[in-house]
Amino acid sequence: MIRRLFPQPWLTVTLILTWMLLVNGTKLGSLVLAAALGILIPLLTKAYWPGKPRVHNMPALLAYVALVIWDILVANIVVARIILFRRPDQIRSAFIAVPINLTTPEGIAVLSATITLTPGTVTADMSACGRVLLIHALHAPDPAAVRDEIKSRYEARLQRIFG
Amino acid sequence: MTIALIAVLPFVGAVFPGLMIRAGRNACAIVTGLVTLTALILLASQAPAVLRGEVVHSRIAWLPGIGLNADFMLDGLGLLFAGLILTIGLLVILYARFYLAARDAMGQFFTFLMLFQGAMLGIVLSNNILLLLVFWELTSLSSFLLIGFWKHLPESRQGARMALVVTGSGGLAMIAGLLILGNIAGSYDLDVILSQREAIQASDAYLPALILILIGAFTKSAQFPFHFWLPQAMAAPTPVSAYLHSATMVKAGIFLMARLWPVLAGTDAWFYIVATTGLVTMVLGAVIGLFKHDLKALLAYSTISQLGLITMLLGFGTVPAATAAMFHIVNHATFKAALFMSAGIIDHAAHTRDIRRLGGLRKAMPVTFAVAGIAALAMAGIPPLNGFLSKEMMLEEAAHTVWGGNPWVLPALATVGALFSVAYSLRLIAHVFLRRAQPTAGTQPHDPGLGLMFGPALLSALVVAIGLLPMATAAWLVDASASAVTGTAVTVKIAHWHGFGSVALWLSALAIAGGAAALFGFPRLLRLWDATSRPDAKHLFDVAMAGAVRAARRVTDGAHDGTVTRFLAIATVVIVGSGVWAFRSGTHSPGLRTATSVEPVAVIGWLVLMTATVALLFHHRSRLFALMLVGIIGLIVSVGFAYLSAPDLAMTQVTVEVVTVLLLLLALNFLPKTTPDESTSGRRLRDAAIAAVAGAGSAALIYALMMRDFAFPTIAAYHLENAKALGGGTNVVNVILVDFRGYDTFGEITVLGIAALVIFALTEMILSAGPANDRLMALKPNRGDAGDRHPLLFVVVTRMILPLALMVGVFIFLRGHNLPGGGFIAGLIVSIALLMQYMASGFGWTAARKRIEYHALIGAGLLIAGLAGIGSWVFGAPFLSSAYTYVDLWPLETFELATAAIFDLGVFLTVLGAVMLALASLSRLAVRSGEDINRAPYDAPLQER
Amino acid sequence: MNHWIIAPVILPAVLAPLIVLLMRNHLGPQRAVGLAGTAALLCVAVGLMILAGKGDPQVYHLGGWPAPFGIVLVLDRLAALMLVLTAALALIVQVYATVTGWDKRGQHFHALFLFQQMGLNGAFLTGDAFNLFVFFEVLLIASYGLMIHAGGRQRLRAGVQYVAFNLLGSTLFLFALATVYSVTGTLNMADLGVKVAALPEGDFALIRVAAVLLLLVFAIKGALVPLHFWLPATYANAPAPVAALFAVMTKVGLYATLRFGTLVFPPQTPATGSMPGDLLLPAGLITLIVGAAGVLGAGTFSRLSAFAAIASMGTAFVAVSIFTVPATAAALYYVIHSTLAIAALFLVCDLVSRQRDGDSLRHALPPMARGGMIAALYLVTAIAVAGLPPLSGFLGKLMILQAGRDSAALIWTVILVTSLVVIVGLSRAGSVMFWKAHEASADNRPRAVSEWPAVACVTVLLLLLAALSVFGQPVLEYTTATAAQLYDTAPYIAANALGEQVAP
Amino acid sequence: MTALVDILIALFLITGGLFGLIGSFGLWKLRIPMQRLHAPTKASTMGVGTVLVASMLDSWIVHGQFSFQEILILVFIFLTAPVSALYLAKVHLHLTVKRSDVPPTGSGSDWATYVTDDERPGV
Amino acid sequence: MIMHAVQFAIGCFGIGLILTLARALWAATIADRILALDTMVVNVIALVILYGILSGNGVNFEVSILFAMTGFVSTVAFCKYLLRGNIIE
Amino acid sequence: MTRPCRKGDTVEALIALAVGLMTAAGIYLMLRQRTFPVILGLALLSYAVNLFIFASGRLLRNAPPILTPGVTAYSDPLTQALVLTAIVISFAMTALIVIMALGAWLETGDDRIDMDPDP
Ligand code: NA
Ligand code: NA
Repeated sequence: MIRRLFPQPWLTVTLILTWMLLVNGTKLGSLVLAAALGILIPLLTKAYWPGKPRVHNMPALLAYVALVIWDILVANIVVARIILFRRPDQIRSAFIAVPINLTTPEGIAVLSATITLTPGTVTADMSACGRVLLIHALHAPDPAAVRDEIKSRYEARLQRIFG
Repeated sequence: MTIALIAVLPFVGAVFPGLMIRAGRNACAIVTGLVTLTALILLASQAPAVLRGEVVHSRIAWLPGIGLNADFMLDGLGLLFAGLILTIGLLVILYARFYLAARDAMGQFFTFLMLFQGAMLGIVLSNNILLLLVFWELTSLSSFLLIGFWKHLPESRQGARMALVVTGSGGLAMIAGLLILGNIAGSYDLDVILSQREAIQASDAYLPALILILIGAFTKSAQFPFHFWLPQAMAAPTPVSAYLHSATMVKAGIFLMARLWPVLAGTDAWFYIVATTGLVTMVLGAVIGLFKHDLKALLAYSTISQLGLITMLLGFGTVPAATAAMFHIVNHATFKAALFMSAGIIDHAAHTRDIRRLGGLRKAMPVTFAVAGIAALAMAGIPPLNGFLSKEMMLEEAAHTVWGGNPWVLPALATVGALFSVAYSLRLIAHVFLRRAQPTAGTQPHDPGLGLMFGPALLSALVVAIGLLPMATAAWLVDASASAVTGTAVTVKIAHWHGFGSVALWLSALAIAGGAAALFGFPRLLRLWDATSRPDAKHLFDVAMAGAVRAARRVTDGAHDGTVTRFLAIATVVIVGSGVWAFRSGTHSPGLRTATSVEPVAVIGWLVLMTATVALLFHHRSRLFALMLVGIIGLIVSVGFAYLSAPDLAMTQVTVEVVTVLLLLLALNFLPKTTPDESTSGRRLRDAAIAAVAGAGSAALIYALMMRDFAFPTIAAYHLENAKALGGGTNVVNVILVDFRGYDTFGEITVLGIAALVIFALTEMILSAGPANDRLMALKPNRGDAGDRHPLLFVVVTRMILPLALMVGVFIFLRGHNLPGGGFIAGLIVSIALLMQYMASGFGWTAARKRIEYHALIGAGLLIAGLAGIGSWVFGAPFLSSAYTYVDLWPLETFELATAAIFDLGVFLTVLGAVMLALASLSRLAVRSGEDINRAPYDAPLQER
Repeated sequence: MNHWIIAPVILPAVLAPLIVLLMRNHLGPQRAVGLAGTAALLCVAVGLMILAGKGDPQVYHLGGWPAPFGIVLVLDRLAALMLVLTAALALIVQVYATVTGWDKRGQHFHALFLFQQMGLNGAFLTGDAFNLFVFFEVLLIASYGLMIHAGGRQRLRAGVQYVAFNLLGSTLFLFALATVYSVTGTLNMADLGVKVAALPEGDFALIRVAAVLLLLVFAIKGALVPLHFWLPATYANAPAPVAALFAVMTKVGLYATLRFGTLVFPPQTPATGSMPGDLLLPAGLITLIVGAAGVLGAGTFSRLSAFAAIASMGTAFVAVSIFTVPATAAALYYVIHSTLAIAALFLVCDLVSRQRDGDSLRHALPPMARGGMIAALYLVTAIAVAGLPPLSGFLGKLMILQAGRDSAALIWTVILVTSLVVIVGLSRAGSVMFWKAHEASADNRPRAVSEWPAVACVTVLLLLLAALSVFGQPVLEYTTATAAQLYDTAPYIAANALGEQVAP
Repeated sequence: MTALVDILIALFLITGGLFGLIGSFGLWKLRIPMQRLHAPTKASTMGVGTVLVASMLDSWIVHGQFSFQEILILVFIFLTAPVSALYLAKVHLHLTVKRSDVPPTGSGSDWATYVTDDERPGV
Repeated sequence: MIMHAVQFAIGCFGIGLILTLARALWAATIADRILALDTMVVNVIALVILYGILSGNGVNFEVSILFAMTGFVSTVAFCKYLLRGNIIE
Repeated sequence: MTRPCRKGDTVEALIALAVGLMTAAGIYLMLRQRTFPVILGLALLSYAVNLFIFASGRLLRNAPPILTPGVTAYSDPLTQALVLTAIVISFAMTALIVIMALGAWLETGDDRIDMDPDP
């Protein structure tokens, strides 16, 4: 019953949060409406989200987000430096194949997004079987190191989160 | 009412032949005849009064607003003509019964004939010139139908058309003439008009009216130079020739001249135009007639000539001449109808009408010989037959008429005309009957039965009777009609002998002798005739016609050749030109508004916009790039809206923009990817010039408008003032959309809904069997295209965005009344979110999960919007009246409940349904073109848990 | 406020979505509801006509908002007349489309048909300039759908042209409306009448621009040369019943011209003066000439019919351009006539071409089954179209000639000469289609199709024309009263109750 | 305090502006198409993010009212940027990158972009 | 000070806007054009937000979020068109 | 915000020029021979006219017609509402002409907008 009413409880929470962001306030009335929408909308859209993504470790997810934000901040400066100061012919770009162990679509998606958002790398493609990501690194004199960092710094954490 | 009844009876009777033809040809003819007979009897019942000098009237108001009434009158002139029409009509019906072949559609024939009869009676009985016009044109029409009766013959069709064109155009001229006449007289009633001779002849408009009316009369009565249609009309069945083209219809012009004689005649203009035309026609017709080998053509030219004679008499403008004209009308009707019918008999019997192949019929067809011989002698004006009497009168009048100060011209030429009349009449008798049978003649001809013979025989008998006893048989009718024409009591004295002092006698003798001599020397004359080149009126007509048609085709095929780009160019030039003209022809005071200062950021945006627009002009042939540039332009325009205090506009613009781009991309998938470079530089220059002028015009206009203040306080002030208090919202734009001008929005979403329906219908059409579908099936899309239709990352992100976007949609919808947003933008946002879903996971997968038909969304949306409007009726308020209230409902804070929100919901649903239906329809085309339907949301083989 | 005034818009606006919502896959109910809807519209229109005949214009304040701030509908004699004309024609044409099966050759015919009527009725009723634009668009977009109904290559390509041309027209309309608003600050037509008349002289140039642009918009709709180019391809390629219905569409342009020319830019208004008439007269005359030439030169019957439609618009606009009560009365009479006559012509065209593979006039096609009957219908229709007596076309032209006597030399010459050209064109066409056909071999058996219901529809149209002729006087009286009402703008403006609160 | 906050906000704004400029500048500076992909997906995103934070701070501290809506924009941009980048990269792979420059997957199946419809199993 | 910073940022993003437009017009590959377009939208969003700070009203927030949403959709659509021809398959 | 400006230095002038250029470009594209550029041209024309309508209500910066206590100056809400209506309608029309052009192309394999003359 509860499962049927809340097919994706985290989505419901997110939506309620979103609504509060939208209306820019915390009035009770808004909360009631937000709750109603938070229940209604997942019911409407659940057909388009057939799998049941399960987050095993919520704190780990939050920690992951914090990590990524930090990485974005730091690495942006790196990229800015490359763009501004490095001579074009000194930029060592490379395609890197990164085999992955993640199996859930959400996990893979988050990993791909992370790779793109953290500066210096872009997820360029995935193998047809879904087990290898193609990464393009803006400046990677040592491609293997990049691959290893992705696997250790992000994928390992995500495996803990999405299982 | 009897008079009106007489005119109406044939029209009623026109219905019967068509119906009775199933009962047999006899029944058909009898009914037709009975109707005519009834009308004749009715006419006879009125005759005594008319002969006493009374004018019988019947009046029915029809369109008094324009002076057109069904007013009829019967006077002597009418009696003469109506009598002719009905009497000869009766004989023609009898004749036609036996003349028409079994394969001819007799019912149709008699129907047309009765239509004609009614129209003709209408002309002669009208007491209203507009009514007369009505009947006048009807005779042209029915004549057209009757000439074209043998529709398989090209000459019938051509003859019919020519007759229609000539008499029709005359009729149109006459409309103008009669309208002018009516304007001068202040009435279209003949009574009134005929009493205003002085006013009419003194008017400046007299001459144009006269000329226009005469064009009508001359065309109808085949007067030179409009005579050429009549010989062509001989393609009609002979009863038609006898009836319309000799006895009655061609005399309509004569009738009109006679009818208006009291007010139009008597001026120099009248004399010189009418008498001269008549004279020329008489001579010319007679000369040409002599050399015609087709029996009916000879008769046609003789008719032209005789009509010329009558016209000339009317043109003299004197009472005796008019009287003679009346008498000749009667005589001509009798002998010419008899001759035409005889010609038809000969044609039937000998299977040819070619005089050169005829001969010796005196023995083979003695009765016909007698009948036709008498009629032809009358036509020649041989005493004591009736033709002699009237021709004598004509020569007498001609002899006393001075033309252009010269007393000889008229009598001389009239005698020439008479001479040739004698010649062709004698030729007819001699060549057809008297000379030996020609070797080329095929079958053995013989006299027909009584059915065919009765009509001509009776007419020939009349020829003789009138000839012998004119005072007893015809004088009363001539008196009555001549009195009616001239407006003075006429008592005619018709005699065979006026003594040797009569000029006419000598002229007559001269004509007969000369005619006989001409016949004697005919072969030599014929050679001479054949050797002279002369303008052929028919040929000239055909050339003119062909030229007109060619010119017309230049209009249809040349100017309207489907080159819409030229049409648009013309339209643009006209629009800009008119606008400039309108501006320059009015006073303009420059605006005094303070301009808005500009900030650098605005200049940057403006530069981007201008650059992108110019770039679009140069790169438009690369379609994808062009689309991107349009996207940039749209983006900047919407930022501009935001910058200039129009957030609602910005939101609408940008969302509509992206949907449009998606739509165009979907279409571009099938269309060519580039536009070929096919304009010449000249053309590009032309288009650029047009575009530049249009652009300059619009820029100047908006600048002039922006820089001035409104001339009056705007209605928008009211909207700003009352949006909150009366409309319950603070977003005034939204309050206008759903309330002040909700009706506009209602129409607008209807447009959107219809567009989607049409797109759907068109998709169905393309997908159903046909060349489009074949082309679709033949397309092999995606060969060599990249793989990965549905990348996993996109799919997962879309899953997260969809609920968020729905949330945003609801938010935008709910707050729209007070802050930027509303049903329309919300509908677009939700559409875009759904479209994203389609793009991410594909058509098949997404459509399979769709719960509601988009059709239903549109229908429901429009209905909800409509019903929200209708709902106000319950409260006695007008359509789309709104109400709002504040509701306190724990635990919610006070919120507003407005009926306008229901209307906005309708807007939302319609927009959503329409956008989705439109794009889904386009996607279906791609599915049809051989795409496989995806069953998984993404291509990577991962397991969803 | 009388709610019936809005019924001609609401009824189709509700029925059409209902059809889409509930019966989009069932032709039978579609037909039933569609026809019933149109019949009901006719009844409503007749009722409104009676209502309008009783006196001054009646105003419907939408949403209860006072004019000029909200949108109003105004029912006057002219509006009522156009409503009745539209509904009557629509009913006949819709029955024709149903009995001939035209309606099942594509999707959504009846819904679009109702929407088309909604657009037309809305345009005739509205008293608001921008709302006129909106309903122009409603009727246009429905017409796009109807025009390409049943598909086909030529039809689609012609459809694209039609839409493209009209999009230019719609854009122009917006330019014009923005200019109008920008000068006067109002959109209500009655208010515009008041404001334009009171404009300071410095605004004359700009309002003249607006007036001209508006006239051009209406000229596009009314197919006035040189803005008529969209019409031949559109009408000739549209399904015949649709083309027949379109006969009333061009009249929207004429209606709007009349409305604006009498209410907003009447001859006595200083800013625009006689400008509308000065522009319309030559345009109308040239239109008439082009239309007539087209009738003579057309290569197919359908194109001939299209050019006949253009010619009829020319004639009507000539009458409108005179801007006097008798001339306008004549114009309106002629509008009724020409709408029915042109519609009949297109239906006859359909009767002809459905038995043959085409409707060429350049070479003869085999004879038709019941060719005599069809020929007779053609004959009567041609008489009507050519303006020959005794049918109403002749009477209408007589009225126009009488009303145009002040510039007789020009108007009369053009009208009469073009009449002749049209007569020639129609007689040539008829001769080829019905007479020359018998020259062709008879063993070419025509397709046997049951035509009686279709023939009956055409006959009804022709009977209406006959009635228009026989009862010319009462009709002329109505149109005269209508014209008089148009030129007496005070009651119209008063009925709008500008600036006053609306009594519920 | 206010001055400090002002400085902070100004710092955010200046940083944002610079990042935004660098992102757009990278489009011109970088030579190889795939390299150019990095500039805007990072720097511009970063730039607009910083500006959004500044805006939030501004309305919170300067105008005294919370404005969280910016977070939503931020979330949206960060959610979508990887997808845009992925698609752009795929376009490069498909149209400009030499096949030989891309390393093998090492997993038996090719990169998804290179698997045409004909080769895809189950089609 | 904030206002000056805002003006500075506006200047940066403004120049960025011009740079991206120029890139869209003169691009080596079609993907570069799309990329430039995408970046342009981001710049525009920044400008809208900055202008909001400058003028002190927040109504343009919704405009920004719509720009973000539509910019994304068009970028993906253009790419998908280039990759597959059909953007909804 | 307003100060006396030179003629070429005003938002009004910029808007007028933008309207003019977009109109011109729209017309130029509308006169091309293929359906696609014609459609683009019509779209551009509709941008131009939307801006025209909008500007015809006069320009006012930082004055969105959202009623706010204490604020008295608002930009003209009516023209904005009119533009909204016009945008929607022109979207509907564009969508329709796009699919019609596509249908014509599929039917005939020809995307020229000019037709061959009738027989
Ligand atoms: Na809104
Ligand atoms: Na139209």
